[in-house]
Amino acid sequence: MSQVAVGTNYINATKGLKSWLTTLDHKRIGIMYLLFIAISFALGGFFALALRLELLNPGKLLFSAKQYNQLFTLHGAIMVFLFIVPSIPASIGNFLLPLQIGAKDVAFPKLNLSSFYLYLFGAIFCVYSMVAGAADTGWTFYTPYSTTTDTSVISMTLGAFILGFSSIFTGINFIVTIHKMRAPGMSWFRMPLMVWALYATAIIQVLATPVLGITLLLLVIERVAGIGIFDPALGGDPILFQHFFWFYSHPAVYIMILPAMGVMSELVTTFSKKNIFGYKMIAYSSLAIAIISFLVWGHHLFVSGQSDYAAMIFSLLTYLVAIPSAVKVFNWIATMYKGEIDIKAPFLYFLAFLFLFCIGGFTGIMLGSLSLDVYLHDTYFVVAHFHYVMMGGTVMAFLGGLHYWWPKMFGKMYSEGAAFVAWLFIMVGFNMVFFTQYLLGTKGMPRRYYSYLDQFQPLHAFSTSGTWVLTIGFLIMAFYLVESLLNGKQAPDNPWGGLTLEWKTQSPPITENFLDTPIVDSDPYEYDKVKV
Amino acid sequence: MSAHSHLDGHHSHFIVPVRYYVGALISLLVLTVITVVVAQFNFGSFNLLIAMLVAVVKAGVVISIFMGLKWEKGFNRVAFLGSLVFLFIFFLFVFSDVLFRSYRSPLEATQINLKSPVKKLEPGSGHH
Amino acid sequence: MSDVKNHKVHSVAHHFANAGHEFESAKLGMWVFLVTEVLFFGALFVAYAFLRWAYPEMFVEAHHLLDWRMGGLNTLILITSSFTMVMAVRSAQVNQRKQTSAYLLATLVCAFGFLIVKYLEYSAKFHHGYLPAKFFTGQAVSEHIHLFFGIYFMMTGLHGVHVLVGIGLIVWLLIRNQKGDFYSDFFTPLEMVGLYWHFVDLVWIFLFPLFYLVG
Amino acid sequence: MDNKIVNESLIAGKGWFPSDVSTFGQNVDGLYNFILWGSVILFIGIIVVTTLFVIKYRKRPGYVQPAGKHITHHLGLELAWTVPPLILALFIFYWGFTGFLDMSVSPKQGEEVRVVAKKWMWQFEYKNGNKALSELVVPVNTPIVLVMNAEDVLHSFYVPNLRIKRDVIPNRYTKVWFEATRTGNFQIFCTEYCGDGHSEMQGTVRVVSQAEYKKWLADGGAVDESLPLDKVGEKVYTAKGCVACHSVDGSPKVGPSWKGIWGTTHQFVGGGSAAVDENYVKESIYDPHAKVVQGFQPVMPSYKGLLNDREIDGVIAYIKTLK
Repeated sequence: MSQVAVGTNYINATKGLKSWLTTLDHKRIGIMYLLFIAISFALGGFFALALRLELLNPGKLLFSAKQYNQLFTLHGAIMVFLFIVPSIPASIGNFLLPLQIGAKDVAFPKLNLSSFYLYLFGAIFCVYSMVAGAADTGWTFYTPYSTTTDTSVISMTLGAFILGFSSIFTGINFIVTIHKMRAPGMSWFRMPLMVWALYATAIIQVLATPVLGITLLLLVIERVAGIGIFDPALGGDPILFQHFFWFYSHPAVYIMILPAMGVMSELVTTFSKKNIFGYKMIAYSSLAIAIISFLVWGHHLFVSGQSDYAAMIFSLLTYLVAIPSAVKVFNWIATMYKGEIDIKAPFLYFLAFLFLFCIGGFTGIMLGSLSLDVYLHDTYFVVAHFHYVMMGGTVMAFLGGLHYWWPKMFGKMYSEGAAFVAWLFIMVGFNMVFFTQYLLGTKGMPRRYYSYLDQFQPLHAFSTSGTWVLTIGFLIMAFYLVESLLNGKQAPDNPWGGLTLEWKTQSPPITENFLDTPIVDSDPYEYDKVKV
Repeated sequence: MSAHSHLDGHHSHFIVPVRYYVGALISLLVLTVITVVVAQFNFGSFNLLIAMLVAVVKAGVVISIFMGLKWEKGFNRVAFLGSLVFLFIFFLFVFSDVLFRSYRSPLEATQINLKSPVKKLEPGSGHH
Repeated sequence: MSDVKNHKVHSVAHHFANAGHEFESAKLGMWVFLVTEVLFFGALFVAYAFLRWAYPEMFVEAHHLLDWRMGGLNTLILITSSFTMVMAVRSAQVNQRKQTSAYLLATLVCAFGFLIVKYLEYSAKFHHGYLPAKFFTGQAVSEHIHLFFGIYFMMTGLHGVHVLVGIGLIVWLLIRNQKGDFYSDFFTPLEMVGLYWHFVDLVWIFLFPLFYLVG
Repeated sequence: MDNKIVNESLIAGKGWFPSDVSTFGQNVDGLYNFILWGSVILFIGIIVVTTLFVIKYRKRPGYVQPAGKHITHHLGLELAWTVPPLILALFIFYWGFTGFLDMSVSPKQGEEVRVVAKKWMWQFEYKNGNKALSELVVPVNTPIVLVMNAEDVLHSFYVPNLRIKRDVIPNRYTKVWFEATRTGNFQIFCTEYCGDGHSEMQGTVRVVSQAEYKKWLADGGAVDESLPLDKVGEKVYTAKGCVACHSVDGSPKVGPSWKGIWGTTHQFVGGGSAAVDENYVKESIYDPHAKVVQGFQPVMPSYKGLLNDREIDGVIAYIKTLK
């Protein structure tokens, strides 16, 4: 048993900047990630605002074509590598995983801290690329454009390469933590579904990210020495690059969405006060998604000139990966049945996720079908689709999780009223921006266009105006969250009536997480047996 | 309650007898010699097959004896062998594309009646 | 038979239940790390397979430019080093500290031997201009031969970097062993580096025939 | 994007998509509508059920959560929402796959046209040696096979009204085929990101009658002799792709604007300067890299063999008019 003075927690246990920079506490590392992920999101969002502004009219408004290309490259690369891939696992996941399984820390705390510093180190490369003639390749770095353009591709690629290792080390840490650090009695099927989701995510991180690493390394050396594997001028094959790239980047989509689905499972049970419907189905579907996600990357290459056989296989398998996702959605809805639904801010984001992710999913079915994809590929339809899944899915879940665990992280409550207003702005703004882009895509508007035909202007202008509404929503959120840190009401240990282990310790938790190692003797969501 | 069997405090390591290691060393050295000798003869496309077979056997020896996977249990095995499965998937799907796309097909080139669009590398000139 | 008299007693990190728990966790972590390494090198093998498939005649021509005796020698060196490495771990398991150091030293000698041979090979290629396309000045005995040397330098170079990292790790082990850190109840770092070193050996076992033997 | 040939509006069309003039549209548009309406029905179902649950079971004064053990699984229900979606998905796969096969397998009797894509223009070459830039002239109701490759980076050939798209790759040929079902002008886009001029890399498919096509093939698509020179130049400016990189309103694009440059002096990369006159313009068209204006990249391809003398005279005359 640990001896802890009353009022001590992981935040005030030790003081000073140095105590944070050298901390091995998973909670502090999670919070530091959170800070830098928020900064990255703001930066990526700023670029998005700028490039949408440029698209207000056809032709030049503020930026040249080259600057516009750099803007969308930076927006994509920052949002993917610095924000969304680490968003839920590295920040919320780091904070939460040991708490949810009743452990004192992750298995390798020093590795965890080095992951964080690798993240910072990679971020520095990306920022350097930004000031030293930003890359204009798009975040996909397709060859041979990326091997021939004169912008600073190498620093951006090296940045992504290093960020990849940060992600790999987080994945290794989580796998070992989940295998070896569970509290007594916490069998695999007593783990919260968030832990299952993080586990499935970690599997993908460990298996897919090395291939991205080698791909980016090959690209760097291609530029430096001309290895020629991806360069058609030297006898190489640009389609091979696309295979390499998407072998990581398609599973990476599930690195982004799986933890989000984990958050959803937590939110729906807690705010419906209901045991989850289909626990095993949800747990297994996470694993199924993780594995099948490796078999579908070729659906990014339907018109690229890959063989028709490959296209056929990839399309077929793409439909198989859609099923487990659909199963999860149905399970969440069934969970609400006969519950006691408390519509608080986190639950609002649950609803937002459900609404937006379904739209993203249905349009994904269109893109997965071969003949239809030929028409829609590389149009705004694709842009809208992945923003609905990534932003409408992952970001909404991230915000839901942030609001849900905020009291646990900081011991402070935020204003529910302000949260509702921000949510409203975000929902309206998001749909203004991106639903419009579905329409643009069906009309045949190609993506990554600096200028466009006059007839597309009304839709583009409407989409751009939506970005401002969206921005207002995020500004309100930033304001009330910071406000809560300063003047927020003290949070109780369990403000929402959650049953998982993190709610059984104080808010914020002590450095060692629990006074005594918890002993688990029940399933995670037995709301019918336990009354909170 | 298998989840917390690590809490029972028991800690002992299985020590592998030296003869395993010596045996592995000898077989690896012998296999290396075999693969080198075989490569001196031309068996056509079988050369690759033989070389790869020998390499796989050697890899098996290193993995099971030196790395001790033979005595390893449960997940460590699944993890490592699983990685090979995923690597195979990568290989298989990439080749499901390249093998069937008539890449640089001579037939196609004559149909279209065009020279290869690849620039020839001049001897001694280097590229770019 | 134990020559360990006053080793340091290893203290288990606070979040583990006991030394066994700690060891098993570290080992699982190492295996998962090796999984990432398999995919890391594996992707390069896929690239190799692609090039070989696309330019089969060029590979036959090009592989004659490599010296199989050098590659073969390096194979024997690495296999031996794998053996000495595993013996170093075993010696620690039975509390033979001096033997552990001796075996580690032998491994180190092998590693340097490997790099010296590699250096000789590389300098010959540099001399003849057999390099990736941007620096290729050699005689183009076959069209696209720069691709062969591109992938050759990429794969053996990355492998060489792994050897270098391994050397650093083994030196670190030697120092710790001299300080008396390892004994029958604690040899986790030895075991981990050992796994890593065998993996480096494993990669070479495939690189050798693919580049030096079958063109 | 002024001064472009006005292509048939992409917005026009009965459904969501632009009007269909292809043989693939039935499959593609039908599939789109099927998935769309199926999704709308399912989506409304999901939203209605969710809304009902949220209203009916929301926490409120006087509401008591139904007691009893919670249902945590129901095999029938789980099968019901797993198996039918799977069957539906496989059906959709099959539908898309058959359509895709039609697109991939080009008919043997098709009329072949070579397409070369480069930054940032489309070049078409016919069997009889005719060359055209940015404008693909094809006969109606005839299968056309495009054999494409790129000279620099990846591009993608996209004609929305024809429902076709295919990447164009250096070091390899890709093929795409279509059969236009009526005459008209239709928009070509490049849809694989290719750099600064990506969004300007456009063109037109001009579908004409068989008779008109034969005539066009015979006279090599020459510009009408009766046109005055500056009008010839204006036509060349849009039809041959100059518009992708040179503006006529003074704003710099990939290349210098043409507005008001006549008679001025251009400063070149690496020193030197020259007045913009007839010889300079002609040299810039034939050998663009000989003199590169400061602040621009040497990216323009040579138009040697692509423009005849009258067309070059036309361009010169046209530039003179841009004050």
